[in-house]
Amino acid sequence: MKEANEKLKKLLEDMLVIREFETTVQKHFAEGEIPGFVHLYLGEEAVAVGACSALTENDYITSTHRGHGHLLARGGDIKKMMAEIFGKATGYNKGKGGSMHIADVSLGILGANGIVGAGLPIAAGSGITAQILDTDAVTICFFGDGASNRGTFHEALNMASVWNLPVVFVCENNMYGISMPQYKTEGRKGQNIKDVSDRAVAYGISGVTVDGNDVMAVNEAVTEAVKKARQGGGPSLVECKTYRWRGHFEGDPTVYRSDEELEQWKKKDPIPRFVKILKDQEVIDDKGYESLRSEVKSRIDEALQFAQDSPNPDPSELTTDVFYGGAE
Amino acid sequence: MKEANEKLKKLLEDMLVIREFETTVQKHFAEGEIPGFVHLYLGEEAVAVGACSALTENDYITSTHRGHGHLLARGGDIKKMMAEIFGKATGYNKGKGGSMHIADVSLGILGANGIVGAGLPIAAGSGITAQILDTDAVTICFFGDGASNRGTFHEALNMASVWNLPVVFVCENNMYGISMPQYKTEGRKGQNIKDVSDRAVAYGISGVTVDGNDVMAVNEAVTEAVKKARQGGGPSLVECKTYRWRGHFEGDPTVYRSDEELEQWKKKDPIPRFVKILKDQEVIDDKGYESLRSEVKSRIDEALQFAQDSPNPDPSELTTDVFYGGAE
Amino acid sequence: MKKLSYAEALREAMAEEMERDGSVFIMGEDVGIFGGCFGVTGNLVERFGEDRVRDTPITETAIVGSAVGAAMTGSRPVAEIMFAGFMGVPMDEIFNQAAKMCYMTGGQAHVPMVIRVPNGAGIGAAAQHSERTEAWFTHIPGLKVVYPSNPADAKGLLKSAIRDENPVIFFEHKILYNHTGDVPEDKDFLIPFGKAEVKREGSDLTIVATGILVSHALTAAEKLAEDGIQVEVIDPRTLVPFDKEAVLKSVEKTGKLLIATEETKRGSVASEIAAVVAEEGLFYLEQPIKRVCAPDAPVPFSSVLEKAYLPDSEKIIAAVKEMV
Amino acid sequence: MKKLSYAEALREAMAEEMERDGSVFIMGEDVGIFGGCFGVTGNLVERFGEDRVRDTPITETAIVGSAVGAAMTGSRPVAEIMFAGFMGVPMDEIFNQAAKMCYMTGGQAHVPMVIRVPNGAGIGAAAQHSERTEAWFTHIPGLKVVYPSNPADAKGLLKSAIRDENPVIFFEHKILYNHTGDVPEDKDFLIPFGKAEVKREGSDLTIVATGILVSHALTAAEKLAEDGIQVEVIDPRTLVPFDKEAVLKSVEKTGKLLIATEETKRGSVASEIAAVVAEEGLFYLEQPIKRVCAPDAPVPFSSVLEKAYLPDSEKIIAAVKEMV
Ligand SMILES: Cc1ncc(C[n+]2csc(CCOP(=O)(O)OP(=O)(O)O)c2C)c(N)n1
Ligand SMILES: Cc1ncc(C[n+]2csc(CCOP(=O)(O)OP(=O)(O)O)c2C)c(N)n1
Ligand SMILES: [Mg+2]
Ligand SMILES: [Mg+2]
Repeated sequence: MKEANEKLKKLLEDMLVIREFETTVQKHFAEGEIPGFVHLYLGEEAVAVGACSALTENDYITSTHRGHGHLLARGGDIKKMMAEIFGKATGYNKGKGGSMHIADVSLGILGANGIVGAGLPIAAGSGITAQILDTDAVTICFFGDGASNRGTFHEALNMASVWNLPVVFVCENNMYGISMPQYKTEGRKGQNIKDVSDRAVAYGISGVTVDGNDVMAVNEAVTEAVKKARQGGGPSLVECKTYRWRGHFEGDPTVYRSDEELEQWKKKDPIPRFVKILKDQEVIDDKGYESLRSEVKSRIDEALQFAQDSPNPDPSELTTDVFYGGAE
Repeated sequence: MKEANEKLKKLLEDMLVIREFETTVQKHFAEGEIPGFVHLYLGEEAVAVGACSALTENDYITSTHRGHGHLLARGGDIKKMMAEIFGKATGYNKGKGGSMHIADVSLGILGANGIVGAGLPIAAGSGITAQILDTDAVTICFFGDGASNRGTFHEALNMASVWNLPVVFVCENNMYGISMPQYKTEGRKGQNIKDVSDRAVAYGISGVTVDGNDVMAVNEAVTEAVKKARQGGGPSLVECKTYRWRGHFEGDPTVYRSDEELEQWKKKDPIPRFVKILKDQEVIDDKGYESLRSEVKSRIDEALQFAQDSPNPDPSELTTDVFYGGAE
Repeated sequence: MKKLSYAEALREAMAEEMERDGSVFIMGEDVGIFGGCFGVTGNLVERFGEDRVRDTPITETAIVGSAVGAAMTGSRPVAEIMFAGFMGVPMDEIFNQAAKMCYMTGGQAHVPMVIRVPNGAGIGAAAQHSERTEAWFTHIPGLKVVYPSNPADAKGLLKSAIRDENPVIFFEHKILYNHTGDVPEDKDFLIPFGKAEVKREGSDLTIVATGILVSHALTAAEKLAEDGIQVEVIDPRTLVPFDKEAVLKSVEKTGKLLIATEETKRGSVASEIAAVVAEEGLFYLEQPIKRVCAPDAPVPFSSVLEKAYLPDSEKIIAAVKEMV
Repeated sequence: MKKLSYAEALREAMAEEMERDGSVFIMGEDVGIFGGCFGVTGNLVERFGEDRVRDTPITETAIVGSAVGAAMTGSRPVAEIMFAGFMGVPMDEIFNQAAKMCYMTGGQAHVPMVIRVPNGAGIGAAAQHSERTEAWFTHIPGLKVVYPSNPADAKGLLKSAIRDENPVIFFEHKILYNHTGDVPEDKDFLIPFGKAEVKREGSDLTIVATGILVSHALTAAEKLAEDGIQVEVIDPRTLVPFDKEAVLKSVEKTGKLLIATEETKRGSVASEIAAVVAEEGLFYLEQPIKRVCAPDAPVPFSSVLEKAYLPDSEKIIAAVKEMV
């Protein structure tokens, strides 16, 4: 019981960490402290947290351009993350990757990818290794609704299916790929089907759609898919319907969607929804929630400080890491 | 009535032309008169003939590496075809293309393609032109079961669906992509689904599977899909189950399949099946059939003679046609 | 003449050609209501409608593959691929379809299409959104490759590209988008392919530069002039066809050649230009050729590293001073 | 030593490495029971089973993309892409994933994988099955690019490639597959990357040749020797890393450089080699550099045209005679 409650609290904490982290990044991007493109995960916290909590230490994930949430949910070091996003030498990627490529490979994160849909075949490959080296590792592949229209989606799911690979394909359907709606009854749309999970049929694998703003629902569906994969049951497709609160990237004026739509989705904020459940189940009370929040907040502030105080990479780093183990 | 019979006879004649043409190519490839790769259409005649007979003059098709049958069914000039396969200056492509790239663009053939699956997006593009120029042209895209595993299949069908393009995707499921079975309950397989047409669901379009060795069945299904496309009803996927009698290319020892399997399929030879129907319906009698065959045979012999007597391209042709309308 | 930004000049070129020819249409990701990732297509969807300004799904392979089919059947697509670093995705459709269709069919078919490609680094976009991929396409027979360095050239070259009967890969540099300049208003203002422009005359050394490096080269030339070094700056404008004669003529005069491009050095367009001169102008050279390019590494995220990575006027000046 | 064909030497290299290291596996189209389109994998599936010799669907993008994921997680894929002309299909996975993963992650990840690629023309396979695409990959930082010209090199280089911790694009020439030669049997016979081999010594002119052109260059050298012209023939063996020193040393001795590759000339590896010498060995050159390559056109089908298209010993001899 107590343990179960701790697990529930951890889910909440992880979502709060993402919420705080992203809010902080948003603020400092606006202040011009962060170069390049930043794609925030605000509003989608339940997907990464619900999915990653279904994994064990030796498992793998592939991430995307919107990857902060995945890394945090997988237990990433907040300081190294913030430093990377600031382009500092102390960052995960020594400042060479930035927001779009931030990853902790030691946590089984196979890169955050700036190429939409690139993670799907990579995840299949991770599944191949599990067969070649005969491990029981499972790989979760995060990808968006927009990515499901790329050829890589088709080829990766087909390969995973014919080889029965231990991969769970988790689609973050946040309703848009930049300005393109995933589906609409008329007008511009990315695809002519309501649910991305309908595509599972094309590969003879199971596909389900869940409420992506319900962390428990996500966790349940992904846990089942992971179990199946680990037992040799092959790949699955789990679609999580959610919504991004911010523009596609910071600076996007979001002319392609209505404020009403956004407000509707904000009402479905995954955090208060989950807090209410925890309170009803007396897993947490107001005081406990507040102290958790402020504790999270101070960890993020610390990370921010660390990032701001960290040095830039030395120019000598420019041509290192082109090849592993030194020069050509 | 009479007209209907003529149409039926034309279907038979077209199948016979393909059968004779390919048999002749097979023989002369074996004799070393033809360079490169040759992929024969023997056994699959009903697909090209049934499908192309559903089109009008202004329509388009995209062809494949196994394209002789498509071009013949579309009304290609047998002499220019044979000459091209022999690499002669009098060929359709001036001897620059050969078997894999043979095409008559004036007949609306958008190239025969050596890249598996490359025709699918090209067909979608032809559909876009119909919308831009507001014509009622329909495009048939021929592709194989193996091609349906390529990303181009996914992206082209998705694009055709969201834009409601007038394209009919005709899958020639001949059970193999080189040595890879399209589907098997166990072991190596190209995909984990029995019918390629199951993939239509993933794009919200209609998909059907027909007997690809029954020229009438193919014609019926494709005619309906063409009608729908012409009327603005969008794309369809029509799968035709058939079998290639020869190896993937001439010279393939076909170690990956059994003689029994081949024999079973030869029993379903589309030509005798159709001849029987025409005889039962008294559209044709033995004499008529024999004279048709010998007439076809002599046309092919003539084409062969033409190809053999034709000159090779002049070396000066080497760098022409790199750019349309002359040099850079 | 009117002042336009490079992005506005490109938009005006597309608008004029779409007005002139109803078979011209645009397709790409977020080119409609979003106006394009770099705002180049802007409001064109309002002017020409969703049928002629087509927002595609995320589907680069189908964008280029369908452009080939559209071009073969009588329309004239202008496709946008959002970043030059994504050009590997539709590479097969460019290489095996667009570029070869005319030759493979013995001249029966042709493919009048344009692919517009935002090229280059300098905005902190890191390794997958900062590439310069023009060299790949110069190595593909059957393609024309264009790379304007200023607003007027952007307009005149894009109009020529849209009217060309062959596939054209049209590179645009992200940093140039908001550079402004005088642009002719003549609706038939066309810049012919294969004609380099001498952007600055000089007798001491020849700099051949492409894209954004033309600006850097001109800045360098001004500074060098203060030290009495007169540099000639040549902008080929089109990489294929390439105006070999203009370069050889200049090198014959100056005896020294520096080639400045933003590309990674190995296998670059800069290498090709050096090879051509080493073959056809060797005896003009009084000094070894120098290539001022980026190092053979992906583009780093950190602004400090990105600056160290990119060739600029200082690096050009330093190289020139080693040569004269 | 034993006599093996180039194809057999490649197969032996794979077999030995798979014996040695259980994490090495093969994947590609028809590499199993079919034995590979050119018979290179042959009977390996019988020896190692379908788990380690994986027949894939027609899915080049997933072949390379999954190879990257497999390599990042501890196995060592050896992928076959059936023809060099298909390398545009998985280009993004090679360029944005395999080549950049180590750099983008700041050295956290690495990608020990090999892509084997049958390269080149000469079998009447026409425009889409005869390409030479090595130049693209030399322009991609983070890749090593290998191109053996004989059976012994094929074995030693492929074994080194499989043991390398970085992505290697391994080009094989179709015509060489049945060339035979002596091949060392030592299970640790490795040829280091970045070491060129002088295949023939000579003092009058340097020929740098790659792949099949090494054979043609040696044939030409024999004939030229009859006329008293002593040509030095250098085979770089690996294009990245490239043994610049070996080439410069030879050119310093001979004063003349001819570069012979089967590529289309513009933007070729031949161009890069010319550029390097024009930068670092200009004063050694007594004559303009010459590139003997294919014309900038797709490969024609007709045997007559294909012969006219391809560089060979006659064309090398003619070019040499213009230089000495
Ligand atoms: C191959 C490729 N095409 C286009 C882009 C540009 N791009 C970056 S993110 C994005 C939208 C992705 O949509 P989705 O997959 O739904 O993910 P989301 O951003 O909604 O989380 C696009 C088009 C890219 N990075 N890679
Ligand atoms: C992109 C690509 N990959 C691989 C090949 C090699 N190849 C030529 S035909 C073929 C099999 C095609 O199978 P299918 O689509 O079923 O057509 P079929 O040959 O059975 O008619 C393959 C793998 C190719 N030409 N193009
Ligand atoms: Mg989305
Ligand atoms: Mg097939």
